[in-house]
Parts: sequence; structure tokens; C-alpha cells
Amino acid sequence: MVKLAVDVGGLALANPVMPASGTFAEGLDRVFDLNRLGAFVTKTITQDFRAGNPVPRVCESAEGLLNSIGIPSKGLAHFIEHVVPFYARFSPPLVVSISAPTVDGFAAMARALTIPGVAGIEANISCPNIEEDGKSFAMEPRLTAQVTEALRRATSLPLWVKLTPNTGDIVAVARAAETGGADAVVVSNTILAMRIDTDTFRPKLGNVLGGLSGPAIKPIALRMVYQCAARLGIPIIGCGGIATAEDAVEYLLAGASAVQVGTTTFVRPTAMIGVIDGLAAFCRRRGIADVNNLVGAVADAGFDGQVAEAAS
Amino acid sequence: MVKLAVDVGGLALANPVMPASGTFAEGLDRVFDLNRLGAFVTKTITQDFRAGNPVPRVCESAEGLLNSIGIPSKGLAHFIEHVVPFYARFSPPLVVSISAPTVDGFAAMARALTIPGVAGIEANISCPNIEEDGKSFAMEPRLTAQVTEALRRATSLPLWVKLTPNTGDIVAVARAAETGGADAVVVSNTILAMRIDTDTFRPKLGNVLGGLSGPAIKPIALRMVYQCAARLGIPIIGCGGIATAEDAVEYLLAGASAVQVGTTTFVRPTAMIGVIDGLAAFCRRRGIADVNNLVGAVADAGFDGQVAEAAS
Amino acid sequence: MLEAHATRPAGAANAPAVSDCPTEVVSHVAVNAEYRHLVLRAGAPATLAEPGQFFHLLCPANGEDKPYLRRPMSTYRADPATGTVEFLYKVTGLGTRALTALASGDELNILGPLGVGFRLDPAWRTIVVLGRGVGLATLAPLAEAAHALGIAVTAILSARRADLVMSAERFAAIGAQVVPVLDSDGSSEPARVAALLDGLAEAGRADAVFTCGSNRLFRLAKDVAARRGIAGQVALEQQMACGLGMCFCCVRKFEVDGRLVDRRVCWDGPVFDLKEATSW
Amino acid sequence: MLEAHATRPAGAANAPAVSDCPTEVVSHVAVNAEYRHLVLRAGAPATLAEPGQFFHLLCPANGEDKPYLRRPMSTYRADPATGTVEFLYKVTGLGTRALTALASGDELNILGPLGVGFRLDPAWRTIVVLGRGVGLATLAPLAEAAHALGIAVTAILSARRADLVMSAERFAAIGAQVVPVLDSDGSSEPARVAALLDGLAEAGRADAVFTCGSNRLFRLAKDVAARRGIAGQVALEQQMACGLGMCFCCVRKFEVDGRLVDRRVCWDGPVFDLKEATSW
Ligand SMILES: Cc1cc2nc3c(=O)[nH]c(=O)nc-3n(C[C@H](O)[C@H](O)[C@H](O)COP(=O)(O)OP(=O)(O)OC[C@H]3O[C@@H](n4cnc5c(N)ncnc54)[C@H](O)[C@@H]3O)c2cc1C
Ligand SMILES: Cc1cc2nc3c(=O)[nH]c(=O)nc-3n(C[C@H](O)[C@H](O)[C@H](O)COP(=O)(O)OP(=O)(O)OC[C@H]3O[C@@H](n4cnc5c(N)ncnc54)[C@H](O)[C@@H]3O)c2cc1C
Ligand SMILES: Cc1cc2nc3c(=O)[nH]c(=O)nc-3n(C[C@H](O)[C@H](O)[C@H](O)COP(=O)(O)O)c2cc1C
Ligand SMILES: Cc1cc2nc3c(=O)[nH]c(=O)nc-3n(C[C@H](O)[C@H](O)[C@H](O)COP(=O)(O)O)c2cc1C
Ligand code: FES
Ligand code: FES
Repeated sequence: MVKLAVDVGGLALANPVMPASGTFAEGLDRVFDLNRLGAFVTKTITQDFRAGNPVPRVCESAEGLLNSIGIPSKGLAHFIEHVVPFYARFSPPLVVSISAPTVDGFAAMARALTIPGVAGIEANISCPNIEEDGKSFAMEPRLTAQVTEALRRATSLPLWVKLTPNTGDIVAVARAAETGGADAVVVSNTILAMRIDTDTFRPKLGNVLGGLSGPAIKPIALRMVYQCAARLGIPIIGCGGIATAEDAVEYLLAGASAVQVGTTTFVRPTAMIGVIDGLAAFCRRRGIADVNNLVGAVADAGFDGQVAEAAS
Repeated sequence: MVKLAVDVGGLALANPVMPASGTFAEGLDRVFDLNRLGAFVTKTITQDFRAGNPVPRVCESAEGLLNSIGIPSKGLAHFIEHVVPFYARFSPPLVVSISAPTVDGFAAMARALTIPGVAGIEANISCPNIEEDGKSFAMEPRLTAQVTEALRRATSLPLWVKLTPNTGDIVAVARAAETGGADAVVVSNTILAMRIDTDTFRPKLGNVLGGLSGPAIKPIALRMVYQCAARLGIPIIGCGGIATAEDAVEYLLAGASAVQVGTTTFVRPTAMIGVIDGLAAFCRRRGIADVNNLVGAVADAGFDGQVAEAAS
Repeated sequence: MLEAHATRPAGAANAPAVSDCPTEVVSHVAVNAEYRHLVLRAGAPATLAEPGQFFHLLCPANGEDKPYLRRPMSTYRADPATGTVEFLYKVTGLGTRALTALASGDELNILGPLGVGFRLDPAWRTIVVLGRGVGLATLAPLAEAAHALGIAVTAILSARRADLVMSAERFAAIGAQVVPVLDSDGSSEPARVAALLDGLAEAGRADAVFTCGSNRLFRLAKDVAARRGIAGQVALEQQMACGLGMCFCCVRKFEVDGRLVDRRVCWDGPVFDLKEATSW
Repeated sequence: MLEAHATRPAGAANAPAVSDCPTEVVSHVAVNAEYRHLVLRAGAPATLAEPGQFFHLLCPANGEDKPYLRRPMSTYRADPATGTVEFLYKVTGLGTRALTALASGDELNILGPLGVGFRLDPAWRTIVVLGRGVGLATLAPLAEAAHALGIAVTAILSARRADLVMSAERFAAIGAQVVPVLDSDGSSEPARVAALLDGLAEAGRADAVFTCGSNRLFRLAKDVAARRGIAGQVALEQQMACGLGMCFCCVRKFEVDGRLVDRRVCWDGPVFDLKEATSW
């Protein structure tokens, strides 16, 4: 028996595989047994009702998806009343993804969600900070530290901070989250992108810009995990383009303690089950008794990824 | 007859299609008539001999390629003696891509290349600046302005500055290049990425990190072109994942005046010809007399891409 | 205002499970220049799909056409007895172009059955179905289900030309009164179709009206149904990614108690009450 | 030290043009558990490929296997008379696994012929070819070309077991002396193969030696050739992206005038002088 259980920033998971925020909902329950998952991560919610962005909200690209869903949300009260109880009947821990336009807003939500039934908070800090001219929190170490500290004071729950790849220095941002008190970081959210319809000349997304996800971005997010792993003391949850168990192994080797599967679930709804079973099979085949032994096991001795020569 | 000729930062091109630096060499001459191209852009050269990075230097990914070729170069003297004359027998203008570890190094190369046979300079400023702790010039507006100003003083040739996507604010960097005196910017180079071999646990690139290119990154580079187009007065050359004429049209609509085709040439060596012929056919079909009419013609009235809500 | 939970009709909870299943192509023929008919061998729960439910097709790469997302298609027929599921589709772009390469014996992965289908009230004696283009694919199984419940059907089939009226024989086979309305002779004009519908309602032959495939037909059906106080349902389309209610890309606006709310076509629909659906 | 221009032998300038051409699969069979033989219908210049030249195959996507880059394969046979080009390949990973799905009648795009092949000196009377595994695919056409020039061939074919010796019949057909050396009976051990080669040289039956497919065989051939002062060539492999000398990913180290220089396997090779090539 391969040991698949992992501990991620204070949360014990039966296995290291969970959905990425915004790519999971109760509908999946019709396709497989949700109790197989390492954790549940909800679509990001906000304090108040939000409608989300205009349609079209998605378009596809080479091995990738662009989305500008935005954060349609029925608000915190509805979530606590209806959604938290829904997940209570399953065994995996419920991690709630939250977003807010201000530091205090984040803290207030975390405080309100520190209730039975909620096992952890994932702070989606890729959203614009209205107190800072709309700049996303996760683009700057200073803002990231601020919001993480406030969240840390607001909740005793395991606190994961989800980073954006749309920054010049993800390592600095990740370190700011660590210093601010995060129990883990999620690396990462979608990459800002766009497409244009060559028939109509209109942007393919109602919001013009959207986030790219899926296999196309895997090598980029993987690189960020690797860079962060070299400098962080807290666990990293890898996210971006994972479709197979091999992809998950790449992330673990790069230094992730767990992984999130997003867009692939839209194409292969049972993908997470495939990753879980495939991880166990991989370890068995390779004689690895504990999946934790893969974490950071990349054979890169003699290399320093931070100073490697520019690509081309 | 559709007019395909464009003027890109002081250089008149018969059509807006050219190779991306490092993905073109005289070998292509065996596959099609090189005189069909809008311009030649050479692999980046350096002042002195350089060996490049350890092998393996490439690996593939979903609709993409990772490379850590580095910049193997026989040096400037060899280039001027052997390569410049080779291209003299073709009609497209020769744009020479240069790199240096210092501002003065860049300027010296540009000065030395301001000779007959060289029609323009493309400064690949994604390389590390050894005077600034190895930080790439193109990651920071200040360094970009510095190097561009020095290049501008050093040469009267059309000066293109090629940007890196590995920055949190490409628009600020592009504006710095414009202010510094660039005639055009190329958007953009490869995105820092990595992959790990799950059999050997070793990085798939000898250099560990490399640059991702190909269709996978197209929506990201396209977004950057769109963002830059809104704020720049100089032409933009779009580059990243172009495989078909439709891809090129997307870039033109987003605001590019010309495009570079890179990785696709490795998979489909005649791709550039397909893009040129396809552009003409597209314009004909749509009753567009001049390809310049496509530039920036995206129907985005009412949107402000800069402040659009975060993706997800 | 957006509704995320518990907007599905209660009955939907008992709908068959969803499966992500490999199927085999039994046949695949061009119906006319634009449409193709695809017959797949599949097992339950796919074959248990109800009228109005849809599947999400994993179109295989075909040369340069490499669709990444699945493509939604209405159930044109699903029959547990023959173990087949059928689709009628129009070649539109990347995904459907890639589909055309499928030949008998090839494999195709389909996800479903998905969504909430049509609801038939056994108390109804006679209904009208009003479709155009690929909407007919969606309405044909509904007409058969109505027939099975002893409900008579009038099928108003709209098309550009007589030769593009699809599935008329399927409606005729269950004894439906088939009324083709055409662009070529002007009979498909909204005013004339509305008059037709009004006439049927007047004659007590429209306990409910069902529509799919045309915004114009939807508007006039909604209008007549409202005026006449008769029930109605519409099967809507919207671009989809997940098909399972997870991504919120497929929302449309609905009028509920005077407010506009967003609902997910894949999860809350694709079949909606005519009163609540809005024009697109 | 890297050599970018003008390192190709002068003759290479007259090599056939390169074409990016669609071909049709004539046949595709498994030779043994690991190797497959692929025959394609192609036109010139593909069919004009010289021994040692290679093609870059655009392996089509096959289910989850979606290779992005082309894959290089040696010319196993190219014949303008029959209009065919053949490959012998080993199923290794993503790309070759995807290739296995090709059936007669399918299309396959190949780019080539590429690179610089073997050079035969008409003054030679007898040569030795020394190969293992897929290296035999590369050496078989060389042996035939030698035969056409009236040069006698000794073929030392190394394999794990007797049943894995490939292409022996092709070497035999041109009257080559075929010497299988096997891991199973120890005859493939480097010392014993070196002795064999030494013996041939001693007997004046090795004006030149050609090798492909094994680093061990390469080292011993290089060693014997150096000791005996005989000519030699090796066909090398390296991971490739462009195949046309553009990307510089396929470099290997060569000893030239006592210095190590980088050369591109796709452009300066894949066939190199044994004296300059280094072990890998
Ligand atoms: C519930 C439902 C049932 C459907 N049933 C049928 C059917 O039975 N027969 C049939 O021919 N078509 C049907 N459609 C429409 C069909 O899904 C689209 O025509 C198809 O997705 C177009 O894909 P494409 O790649 O060929 O075209 P493209 O234009 O290349 O598609 C590009 C993108 O736009 C989306 N898209 C384009 N048009 C539509 C549309 N009308 N509706 C939804 N998404 C669209 C696609 O999902 C894709 O992501 C149905 C749609 C829905 C939502
Ligand atoms: C000039 C030349 C001629 C060749 N001729 C033949 C032949 O006739 N028959 C044959 O079976 N094989 C031949 N090979 C090797 C063949 O190209 C590789 O086995 C094949 O590319 C592996 O691809 P894959 O996707 O199946 O394996 P993967 O392991 O999935 O390949 C992953 C990557 O590694 C590269 N790679 C892996 N192994 C090799 C290798 N040994 N050489 C070069 N690149 C490699 C591939 O290009 C690919 O990018 C030749 C190689 C070269 C350079
Ligand atoms: C449709 C869609 C909606 C998303 N919504 C959210 C969200 O609400 N909050 C969030 O933190 N990330 C959101 N994401 C980002 C994913 O959680 C994930 O970080 C990203 O998609 C990369 O992973 P993937 O390539 O596996 O999809 C969304 C992604 C998609 C595709
Ligand atoms: C193998 C390879 C080598 C490259 N070398 C260079 C280089 O020397 N200088 C440079 O500015 N860009 C270099 N690039 C980047 C390309 O010019 C281009 O910016 C990038 O690949 C994105 O375009 P594409 O997706 O069309 O390939 C290289 C790219 C590849 C794939
Ligand atoms: S398609 Fe994802 S919610 Fe409807
Ligand atoms: S494969 Fe590109 S240079 Fe050899």
C-alpha cells in the first residue's frame, strides 16, 4: 500500500489531489464519488452578491482555455447557509476560496468563515485591490504581506494564499505570503491572455481579457513552483495544466506538496480520479512507499534555477 | 491586388511576415524561396564567442516547445565576415539580433553593425545584465530605457527592442523602450518555464529552466501586444505562437504592424509562406485592400483592457 | 442576480447518472449539405437520456483541427433497446469540422446525459412543437415522448427551403400533424407563424408550446403563449465549457419575479420555462 | 567552439532539395516486439534520399499522445523507381507510439531528405559496417550503395539475441558477409568485436568502417580505425527540433585540431568522420 496522505499547511488530506477553485461544483457528484478527493476547494466567493462578467466568458486555445467568468457570487450569507451544509455530508475537508476588494474585506470574510464545516481558507488575492488603484494584491509583495497578515489575525483556520503568475517576481510574492503568516501558497492562478475573433474582429471574451489555463500553461506554473520551492519554508500547492498523474508527479518533484486540477476536469470530468489512482500506481511501480518522498525530489543537484542563464 | 507592404519602425517590408530570432537560418533556403519573406531576423549574436547551454536544449510540451539553447555565437567578427555577405544576395532586409551583458556592450555591437548589408538592429534585451545582479534588462523599465538610449546613440539604423514576457508590467517596459528611442518593439520573447522527466527525475533541459514558445503561449503574447498597442506610439511586432494566417490576423487586429513566426517553422518549415499567402487571401476574401487596415482594428469599443476585471 | 444552488427542478435529482463513456460510431452520414447524422453504440446511462437532455462530445483532433473543449449536442434519439444514441449536427467550426472525420467503428467519448430536459404534463391532450434548423433535432424525441403519453403533436417545422426541412418523417411517424413553414414562400414569417399558432390555440390544440433553434420563433412562441395563457418551454443554447454547472460560462438572463437573473444553460436547463426565458 | 557556417562538406550543396511533403502509408508492420517497418509512397526529392540522410516525421496525434515536434528517422530505403521511402523504427515514447496508429492509406507528412549522409570513396574495395539496433536501419542502404559501386561489405550485426538481428537478409542479398554478434552468447562483447574488426583490417578487408546505433561499438570502431589508420564514419543521433540547422539544439562535441567544437547533428551530420566524433 502506497501512502498517499499528505499534510498541507495544517490540513491533513487523504491524498494530494483536489480541484482548483472555480472548476468544481456539486455537479461532479453525478460523475464520481466525491469522497475520493483529497479536499474540496470552492469557487471563490465574495461578501456580497456579484453578477460576474459579460458573456462570452470562455474561449478555447491550443491545449488551453481562456476564461473571464469573473466571480459571480451569491454572497457569504447564502454560502454559509446553503453550501457549507451541502459539503458536510462528504469526508474531504472543505476549503473555501475567498476574495475581497480590500484588506479588511478579506479579513472579515475569513473571520465569518471560521466556523464548523469549513476546514481551511484559500485567499484568492489575484483580484484588484480598490485601495491601491486596482492593482492586484498578488502582483506586489507589499500588498500580499498586508492582506496575509490581516487574514492571519482574522482566522485560526489553515490559511492558503493563492498567487497570480502575472507578476515579475513570484518568489518575492510567495515569501511575502509566508512572512505574513500563510500556511501554504497555491501556485498559481491563470495567466492574463486574450483572443480575437477574426470573423467579427471582436475580442473572443466579453471582458476582452481573461485567464489562460490548461495544459498549455503547465511548464510555466511548474517553473514557478520550482522557483518558490527553493525559497519557501511552507508547503506549496501546485496548480496549472495538470491532466494526468505524470503531470502531478512533475509538480511534486518540483516541490509541490499537493496539486489542484482545474480545466482538465471540464474536458475529462474523472481526471482527478485518474490522477489519484495514477499517483498510487506510479509510486507502486517505482517502489516509492510514500507519495511525500516525491516532494522536491527533482534531481537538480548542481543547478541553481534562480540564476540559470536566460532561455534564448 | 492586396497591399501587403508595411513600414515597421523605419524599415519598409514587402509583407509583414518575418522569422523570429533563433528559429531561422540558411537551411530554410532549401525548403522555399527566402525572397518571399518580409525580412530576415538572425539568431541573436554576441560580441565574442559563446558556447550556449548544455544539452538537452529543448523539450516539448502541449502545443509548445521549451528551449534553453542559450546564445551560441561565433562572435561579431565572424558574423560580419561570413553571415552578412550570405544574406546580401537576397532582397529582404537583414535585421540583426544582438545581445550583450552590459549597456556599453550593446552600444558597441550596434555601432559595429551599422554597416552596409545590415538594415536594422533587434536588441534582445531579455538577457541578464551583469551590472545589475544578473537581472534581465527587459524586466525593468529603468534598465530598458538605459540600454535603449545607449543603442539609439550608437546607431542610425532602425532599432527594434525585443521585450520579455517575464515581467509584471510589459507596458511600462515598452514605454521605456519608446522613450529611450526605439523605432519599434517586438512583443515578445519566450516565457520562462520548465519540465521534469518523471522517469529520471531530472529536469528535461540541461539548463533546468528554459523558454516556452509555440501555440501554447499565443493568447498571452497577444494580450501583451494588445496592452502595449493602447499605450505606444511606435509600431509593435507581434511574436508568440503564430502558426497560421488567422493567428497573424489576430496579432494585427490587436495592434501589431508586423509579425514574427518562430517555433512553428520547426514543425512546418513552410509556415511563413502559408502566413503570407493566407494573409493576402484573408484580405481578398474580406475586401480589405491594404493589410495595414487590419492593424489595431479589433472591435473593442467600450472596453478598457487595462482595467478589465481580473480573469477569475 | 445569480442562482447557484437549488434552481434545478426537483425531479432532476432523479435523472440518470452522468457517465463519461466511450462509444463506437455505428453510422455517420450527411443528411444534406450542412447537417450530419451520427449514430453511436453506447450503454446506460447514455441511452436513458430524456428528450431535451444533451451530451458533451469530446471531438477528436482531425489534422490541424484540434478542439480542446467538448462540444454540446442535443439528444436526437436515445434508445436503451437498440443501445444507441444519435445526434444531428451542423458543421459550424473547429469542433464539428473535426467530428466529420469519424467513420463507422471509430471511438467517440461522450459525457452525459446532461441537463434538465422537457417536462410533459400527462394532463395535456395536444401540444405544438415549433422548431428550426438544428432545433428540430431537439424536438423530435420530445414529440415521440408526447405520443407515448397519448399527447397529440402539431409540428411546425421552419426552414429556408422545402428540401432543408429535417426530420419531418419522424414527426409524421407518430401521427403528428406536420406543418412546414418556409423562407422560400414567405410562410415562415413571424407574423404568419404567430397566426398559425394563435389558430391552433384558438382551436384548443395547443395545451403547451415547445420551441428550439430560433430566436424569432422563441419570441413569437413566448408572446402567443403569454397572450393565450398556455404553458411553454424552450431549449436554449449557450457556449459551454464544463457542461456540469461548474464553470458558469453558459449563463443566460431569465426574468423571475420581475428581476433578471443569470442561470446556467447546462445545469438549470437547457430546457426552460418560456415565461422566464429571455430573447437572445 | 561552435561552427555555424560552412562546416558542411562541399558536396552537400548538391544534395536534393528538401521538401515538406505529404506521403501515403503503403504498409506498416511490426518486425518484432519492438520495431516497426513503415513504407510510404512519396515523390522526389524524398525518394532521392541518400544513405545516412534522414527525414523529420510529423507524427499525427493519436488519442492522448499529441506529439508537438517532428521526430527524426533514418532512411531505411528510398527508391525513386518504386516511389517509396521506408523507415524502421523502435517504439520509444510519445511520438513513435503515436506513429504506430498509422494504417495503410493514411497520410503522413515527412520533411526531407535532411542532413549529410555517408560518403563512399570509389577507391575502396571493401568496407565493414558495424551496427546495433536501429543503427542497422541506417547502415542497410549504405551497404547497398557500396555494392552498387563494386565495394564489398562485411556486416557485423550486434543484437541481444539471434531473433533480434534485423535486416540480415538485406545485407546478405548484396553478397555481404554477415556476422551476427550476440549478447546472449557473449560474442557482442567489445573486446571480441574489436578483435573481429582487427582481424578484418589485418586481412585487408576494411578500407573503411561505418558504425551506427551503439556508443560501445562507436568507441571500439574509432579505436581500431585510429590504430589501423583506416577511414571511418559514424551516424549520430541527438534530440532534434527543426532538423534544418536552425535551432542549435542537436549539437554534439567533436574533436577538431585538438579542440572540442560543437556541431549540429542535423545539419553538419548526422554522418561524421569517426576521427572527429566523440563518445556519448
Ligand atoms: C445544449 C446544446 C445543445 C446543442 N445541440 C446541438 C445539436 O443537436 N446539433 C447542432 O448542430 N448543434 C447543437 N448545439 C450547438 C453546438 O454545440 C455548436 O454548434 C458547436 O459547439 C459549435 O462548435 P464548433 O467548434 O463547430 O464551432 P466554433 O464556432 O468553432 O465554436 C467555437 C466555440 O463557440 C462555441 N459555440 C459556437 N456556436 C455555439 C452555439 N450555437 N451554441 C453553443 N456554443 C457555441 C463552441 O462551444 C466553441 O467553444 C447545441 C448547443 C447546446 C448548448
Ligand atoms: C538522425 C536520426 C535518425 C534516427 N533514426 C532512427 C531510426 O531509423 N529508427 C528509430 O527507431 N529511431 C531513430 N532515431 C531516434 C528517434 O528519433 C527517437 O527514438 C524518437 O525521436 C523518440 O521519440 P519518441 O517520441 O517516441 O520518444 P520520447 O522519449 O517521448 O521522445 C522525447 C523527446 O526526446 C527525443 N529523443 C528521445 N530519444 C532520442 C534519440 N535516441 N535520438 C534523438 N532524439 C531522441 C525526441 O526527439 C523527443 O523530443 C533517429 C534519431 C536521429 C537523430
Ligand atoms: C472557468 C474557470 C474559473 C475559475 N475561477 C476561479 C476562481 O473563482 N478563483 C480562483 O482562485 N481561481 C479560479 N480559476 C483558476 C483555477 O483555479 C486555476 O488556478 C487555473 O485554472 C490553473 O489551473 P488549470 O490549468 O488546472 O485550470 C478558474 C479557472 C477557470 C478555468
Ligand atoms: C530554439 C529557439 C531559439 C531562440 N533563440 C532566440 C534568440 O537567439 N534571440 C531571441 O531574441 N529570441 C530567441 N527565441 C525566441 C523567439 O524568437 C520567439 O520570440 C519566441 O520563440 C516566441 O515565438 P514563437 O512562439 O513563434 O516561437 C528563440 C526561440 C526558440 C524556440
Ligand atoms: S458549461 Fe460550465 S456551468 Fe454550464
Ligand atoms: S535540430 Fe535544429 S539545429 Fe539541429
